[in-house]
Amino acid sequence: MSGFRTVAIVAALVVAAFLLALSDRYYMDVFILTCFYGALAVSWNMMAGLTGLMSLGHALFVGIGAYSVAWGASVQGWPPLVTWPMGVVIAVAAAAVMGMLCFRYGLRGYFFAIATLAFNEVAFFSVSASVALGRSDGLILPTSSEDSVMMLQFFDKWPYGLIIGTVLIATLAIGQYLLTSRTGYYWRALRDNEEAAEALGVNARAYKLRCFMLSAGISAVCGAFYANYVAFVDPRSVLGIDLSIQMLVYSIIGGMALLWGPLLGAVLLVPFSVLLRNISAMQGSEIIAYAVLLVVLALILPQGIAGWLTARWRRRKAAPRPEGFASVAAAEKSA
Amino acid sequence: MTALLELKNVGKAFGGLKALSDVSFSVAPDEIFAIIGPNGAGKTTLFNCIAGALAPTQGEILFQGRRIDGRPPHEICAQGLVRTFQIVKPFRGMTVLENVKVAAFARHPRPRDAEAAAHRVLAHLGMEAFAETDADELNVAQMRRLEIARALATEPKLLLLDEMLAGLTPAESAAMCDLIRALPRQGIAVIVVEHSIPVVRSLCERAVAITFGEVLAEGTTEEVIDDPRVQEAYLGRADAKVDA
Amino acid sequence: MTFGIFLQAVVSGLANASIYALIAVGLTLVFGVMRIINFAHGEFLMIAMYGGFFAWSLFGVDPVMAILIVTPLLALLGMALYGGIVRLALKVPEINQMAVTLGLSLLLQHLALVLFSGDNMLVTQPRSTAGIVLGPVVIQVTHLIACGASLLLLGLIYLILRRTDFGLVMRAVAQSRDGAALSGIDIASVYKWAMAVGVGTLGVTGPLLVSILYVNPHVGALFTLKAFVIVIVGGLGSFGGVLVGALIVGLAESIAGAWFSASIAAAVPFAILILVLLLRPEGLMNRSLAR
Amino acid sequence: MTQELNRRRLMQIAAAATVLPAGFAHAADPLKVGVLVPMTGATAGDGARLLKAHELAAKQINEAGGIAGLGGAKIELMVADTQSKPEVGRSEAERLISRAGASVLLGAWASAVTIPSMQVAERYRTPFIVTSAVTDSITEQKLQFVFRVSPKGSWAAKDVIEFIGFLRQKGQKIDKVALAYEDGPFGQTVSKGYKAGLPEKGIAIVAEETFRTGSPDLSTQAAKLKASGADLVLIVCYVDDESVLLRALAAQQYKPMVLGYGGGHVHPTLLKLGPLVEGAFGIVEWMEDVKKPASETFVKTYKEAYGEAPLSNAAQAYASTWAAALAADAARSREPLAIRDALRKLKLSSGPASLLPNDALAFDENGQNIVGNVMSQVIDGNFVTVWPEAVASKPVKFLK
Repeated sequence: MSGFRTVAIVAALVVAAFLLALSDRYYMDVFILTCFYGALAVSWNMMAGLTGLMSLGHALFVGIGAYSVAWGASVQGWPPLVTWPMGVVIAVAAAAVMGMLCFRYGLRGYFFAIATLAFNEVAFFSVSASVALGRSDGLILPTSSEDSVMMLQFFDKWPYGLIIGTVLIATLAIGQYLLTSRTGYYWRALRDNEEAAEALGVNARAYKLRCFMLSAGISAVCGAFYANYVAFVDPRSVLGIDLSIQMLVYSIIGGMALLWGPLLGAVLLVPFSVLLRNISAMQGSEIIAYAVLLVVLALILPQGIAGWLTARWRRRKAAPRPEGFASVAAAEKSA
Repeated sequence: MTALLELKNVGKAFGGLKALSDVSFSVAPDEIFAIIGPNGAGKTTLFNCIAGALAPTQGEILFQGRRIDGRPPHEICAQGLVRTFQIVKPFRGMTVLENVKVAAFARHPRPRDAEAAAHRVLAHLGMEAFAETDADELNVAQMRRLEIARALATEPKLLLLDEMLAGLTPAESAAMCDLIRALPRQGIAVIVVEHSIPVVRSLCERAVAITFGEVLAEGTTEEVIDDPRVQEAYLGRADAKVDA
Repeated sequence: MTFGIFLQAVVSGLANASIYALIAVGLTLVFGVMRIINFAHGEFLMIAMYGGFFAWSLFGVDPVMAILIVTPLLALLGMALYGGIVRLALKVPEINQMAVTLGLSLLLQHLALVLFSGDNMLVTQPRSTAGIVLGPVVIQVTHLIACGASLLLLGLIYLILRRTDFGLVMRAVAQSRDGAALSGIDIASVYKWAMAVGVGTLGVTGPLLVSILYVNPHVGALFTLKAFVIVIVGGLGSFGGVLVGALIVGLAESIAGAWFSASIAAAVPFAILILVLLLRPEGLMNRSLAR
Repeated sequence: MTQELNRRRLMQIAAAATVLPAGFAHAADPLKVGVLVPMTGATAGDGARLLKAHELAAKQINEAGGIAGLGGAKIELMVADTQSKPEVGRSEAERLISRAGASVLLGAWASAVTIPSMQVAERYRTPFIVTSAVTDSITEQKLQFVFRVSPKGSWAAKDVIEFIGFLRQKGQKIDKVALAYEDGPFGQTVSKGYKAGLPEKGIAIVAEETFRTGSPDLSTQAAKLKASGADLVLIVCYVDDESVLLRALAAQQYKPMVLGYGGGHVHPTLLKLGPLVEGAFGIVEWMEDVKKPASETFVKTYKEAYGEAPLSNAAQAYASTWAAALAADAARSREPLAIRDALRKLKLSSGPASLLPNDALAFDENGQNIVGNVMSQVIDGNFVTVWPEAVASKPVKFLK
């Protein structure tokens, strides 16, 4: 079960980073953003990298989570204890409906990507027109000067770091558990060859749906966290296509075949963009550097940094390659 | 004798185009059965109808007395009918063991059980040495063998093999034939779609010949192959192809 | 809403549709031939619009005439895009292809930001405010020119695809890459030319659009998604589909905009896309879904 | 957890220890002012202009010998790019305060970025001077550390009503008013104020048309506006879409009075439309020809420094920078809390910070500067201030 060992190592690193970040509020902020994007990218990649379903509309689920919390807090005065589960339930239900529609007609590849994008855009424009959800202005969560555990309001940053760090580790743990179970094998089989998987007893629609719903649920948790942390949501920041693209970018650069690949992407890129923002005064230089990196890596390193690292590691300790088929056949004959 | 698989007047039309019509035959629980016919006769369509990849537009398909026509492939697999693909379709992002494990999950939901079952199948097929190899790195013959390993791991009662010998060397073919021949003894009936008459003769007890989507002859392998209509349809066209 | 307004919405929808068709035709051509969706399509439109703008502001060239200069430049850019990036992108998985063109789109937007600043640039000519009155309906002259150009260009591409050897080769590759390669067609060169034509069409669109709208570094992105919607509604890779898709999206958006708020109208094309994907995933004008 | 508590106590002690020496900081230690502006994204051009004004103010302060109350300390601007994203703005506000040690923050252009950023400042008990965001709720949250130089978006309605009264007095017929706005954050906020305010004063809104940015054709909207027979069309959008709308109105041969909103309207690009915009009104927070001495000096120095005319948001950025420096001067401290208290007492009726069109730059108990707007008009191809008459540089020109 080397997968669990890897997750344990990653979790230990997350905890270590958290402890280090305790010394400085700004580091904690970077830690929090990294975990936020990391968890999102890992959940996105459960679909894209592990099950072969490329979604360009994942911001929809982040938005559902964020708006549930923001609307609940600012309009109804509901605490996160109510609104977090509410957001997750709505997001999972939305994913179920979208999935049933899309998978029924076997949409895949670009078609599935564009279909999810279309759902996202419909939601974006609907929220922009909805008075109850603050239209394009967004919703401000009420803040008070007192800390409140009930409303997830803290002056210190570490509680937020604790929450999102836990979300991230839980996401990885759930992911790893599923990967070693039947579900995970079925997902990867569907990614590699749907027709063959179905012939071997995989209920493609059910398993794709399950993946979609899980991924949407995790994204909604992240969205709910975002609303409590930033205390402000508007359509552009939580329903915009930029967010979905970010998940894709972290996954591509980190490596999509591995559960923790997208997290590596986020760990490298989130602080990288923070750093670039700090050292460079040129307009847009951060995004230019980022875009060049994306193009180059997507072209020359299709398996991502994590994939490249593990391939190297495997090659180093690779067992001698087994002999050809003829010798096996011969062995069988003699047996 | 109760038939394991029974086809009653199966037909399949794509739009106005009839690919199959009125196909009927049955397969017994312990035999190796062949579907033969020239290229484009509708063998693969028939195959896809049985395995659930396509839904027939007419007739019934019964497996162990239950209707399976129009059911999705995964349900058919769960009932004990599994297929392989002519163009191999390994899960390229997985190792050989993982490939087989996917199939073993059909009978063993717990990962540990599935893994043990997968190892048993690999050992049985003499592929244990490849367990940790990436499926992507196998050669054609090995991939064919992996197809069979995966199919067997679903613990089927009936195995559908689509052109398993295409592209293999004579030695590899012989090994594959031995493997297939041993299956009925393990309680697995086999249907092969095969092009090579000598192979069919040596492997199969009974056969059905189809051409233009219709049954031309059904019976023992010898009867079917020696049937003059089959000879004409099959060899005549084959000759024409050689000439072209 | 009076009937006159409705007619105006229809005319306005047609005007928009002709512009959308001009943008989408290149996208669908590239997809049809090489099965790649170019997320940076809008950025090439933006470049063409800057081309049209600078031809007018620096050299006083009328945008309609600027087409003659900008189109070959864009075609060259298309070839460079193929040689530099797309050629390599064809060897990586679909999702990486998406990442490559998305990255390119970001890159071009922000390079433009550095070069031209974020300000809007306008082409102002006497005809930019002129309108032709037809009963209850007014058509702006610049839109009429774009409509005409759109029909001409689409007709020209249709003829090229149907009547020339070049078009035949292109269609052969679109149908079967391997088959075409077996019959001795140089696939790489077909791809290069498809990209040149696909991006080159924007050389016609850009100067016309800049005289209607304005140009800034982010203007292209406004159209990329709409162009996707159009090509998928019409059927990816289908030439007639572009016309149908553009008409549906242009009209629906415009008529919805006359009734409801603009945000609702903006959601309409995407709602249509969802419907089409669910009811007829191969698109309205395609017979076979290219999987 | 106990370890954690110990840590925190330790940090508190450490923090307390650093407070004392700060009071005796060397005169050469600058006053650190964090500036949040968008330098990438769709509003990058605006961010660049804001920054020029901030830098001009800082240069003037420093060249005049720094901040006297701090022993001649210089002002140091620490600039952060918000990328027009709320979470980036928030994170950069965090960095400027906790890492870079900013005593006061200025920014952050768009409301969507300003809101989360100012909430960070509030929690850090560091003053945040909002330069140009217009969403009403910014100064309605009862926050203790947020100040705003710009007026509330909804106040535009009040000024428009007064201006309509003024025009009617001058014999203009304005019975019907129509509204056309971009259906995004900016248009929605301001139009909300119009829709609430105008009918209250008996001015009927006869049509309401919306569009999204980047629409190539607005003929339908133009036709509906024409059909409404409005005498005055209130437009709320950025200059790009306004040009498309004005062309569509012209093509319909419909020539109502138009009144555009804010920096999106009073923008040099609009003048490129030539005769089309002649006579068009605009409501804006500030104009370069506003008749105030501070304003005239600012325009002159800005043009000398950058070779272009400043826009209204530049004036606000300039005023906010001066306000921060003067508050620190009055407080004789770099301490955020002391600066906050000084900002509350600030009343600047002269000097560079008084360039905005009100009697004095001062913040009420909600931190809001009580400031109105001015009306501009395009006369002979230039924006000129025509109202209120006290600061107008030219009288209103009537076309009919």
